[in-house]
Amino acid sequence: MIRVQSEDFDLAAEVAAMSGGNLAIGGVCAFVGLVRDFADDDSRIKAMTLEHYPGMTEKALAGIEKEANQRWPLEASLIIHRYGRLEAGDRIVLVAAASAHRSAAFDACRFLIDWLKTEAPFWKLEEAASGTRWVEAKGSDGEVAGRWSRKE
Amino acid sequence: MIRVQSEDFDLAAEVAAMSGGNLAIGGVCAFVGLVRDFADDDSRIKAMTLEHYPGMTEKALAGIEKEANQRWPLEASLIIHRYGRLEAGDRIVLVAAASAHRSAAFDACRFLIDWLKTEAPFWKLEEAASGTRWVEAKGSDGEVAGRWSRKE
Amino acid sequence: MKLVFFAWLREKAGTAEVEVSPPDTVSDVGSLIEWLKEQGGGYGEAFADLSVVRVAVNQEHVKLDHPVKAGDEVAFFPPITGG
Amino acid sequence: MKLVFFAWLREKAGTAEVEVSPPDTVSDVGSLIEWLKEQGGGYGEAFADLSVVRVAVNQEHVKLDHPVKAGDEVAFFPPITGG
Repeated sequence: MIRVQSEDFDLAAEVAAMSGGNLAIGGVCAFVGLVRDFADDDSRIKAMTLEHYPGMTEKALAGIEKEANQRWPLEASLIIHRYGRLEAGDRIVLVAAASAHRSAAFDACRFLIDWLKTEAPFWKLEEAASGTRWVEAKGSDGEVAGRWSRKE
Repeated sequence: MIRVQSEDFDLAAEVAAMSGGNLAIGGVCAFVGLVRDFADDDSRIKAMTLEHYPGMTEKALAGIEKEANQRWPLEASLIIHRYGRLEAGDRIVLVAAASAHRSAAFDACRFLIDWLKTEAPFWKLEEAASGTRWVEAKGSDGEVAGRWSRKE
Repeated sequence: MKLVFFAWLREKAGTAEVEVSPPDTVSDVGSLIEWLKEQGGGYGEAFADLSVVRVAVNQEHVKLDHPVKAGDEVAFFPPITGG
Repeated sequence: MKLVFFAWLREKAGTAEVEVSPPDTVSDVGSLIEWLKEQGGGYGEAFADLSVVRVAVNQEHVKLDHPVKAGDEVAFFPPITGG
């Protein structure tokens, strides 16, 4: 399941809703991304605003989730990404994968967040004491996602 | 933090308690292990009883957590393992790691569960229709944990 | 053809969304960008460094040689920074 | 010396915990096991296949050549299956 929303989410409720009642699940791996209070250059951050591309965001997330389910034997998967203004400490994103075996759950969960970071159209505008600034993409995100590329 | 308990746990509350207020955390990776309704040989399982070695269990878990914190720059880590009788669908274990960066959170979380599976003294007694049976260790768990061995 | 802009590309272009009717010589994303720069406004600044411009046509990531035609939704944005 | 047994080793040994005073010839885990087998009871069956027996001395995983002495807590159990 994918969801794009401005509201916060409850980790336990979301994981329970995703996996509840499926007794084939042996493990759930979940990753929660949070707003840190410092930028990549170590300057202080009070808050940020996440802009996204409605329509394409949902399409990209659904595509990433589908790809994960094709690569691993998952019993359930979940992507929730927030948009709008978020303060330091707030939750930004939740990705989770459930499988009979922990290895698939871990690998799929990591794939979901790695790919989301290069495929899903979100942009962060940071609020520092000196003003606002668009976050620059990290080259390392592309490299990390590249690791998952299929060898055709 | 480590905890060995018979009671269930709430994923969201535990992760919030572990990471709450630490604004240096950019990501939390959590893994929850659940009781499946089938055994490794595909026979049906109704429930299981987890026996452990009080004293050594806490010592082993504390050692695993300490090792993870030495290997990765973690802001917080958590291991909760239950014992006693658990039914299919019940939560068995929660491991979680929080870091400024997602890569450390993922790697440390996986290390925690991989090592726990070969170091922490727990034994599962499965209840099938045909009676009870001690679960046999999987050779693959030792191999997986072996991947983490330090090259001296 | 509908153009949409996000993040600092939206700020530099001075618009979030605009309908355009480029001439027939505009056949792909690259020639669309060249044509937009000729139209003036904030487009020159928005497209000054194409190494930091990403493009989607009909909500799929594409490269500069991807064809564009009437009716398409073409989006311009910086490298993404979500998650 | 305190011996503790877990899982099917506890069931086969017929005891969860027992105090023993082995002779001085028992210097390591291996010789302790041999001595226990000579004592009869369920120990023969418990230690029939040492490839599936794991040992901890004072709550640390050890091998069969690990020394044991008076006052130690020696635990016998199958390969662990937690998590």
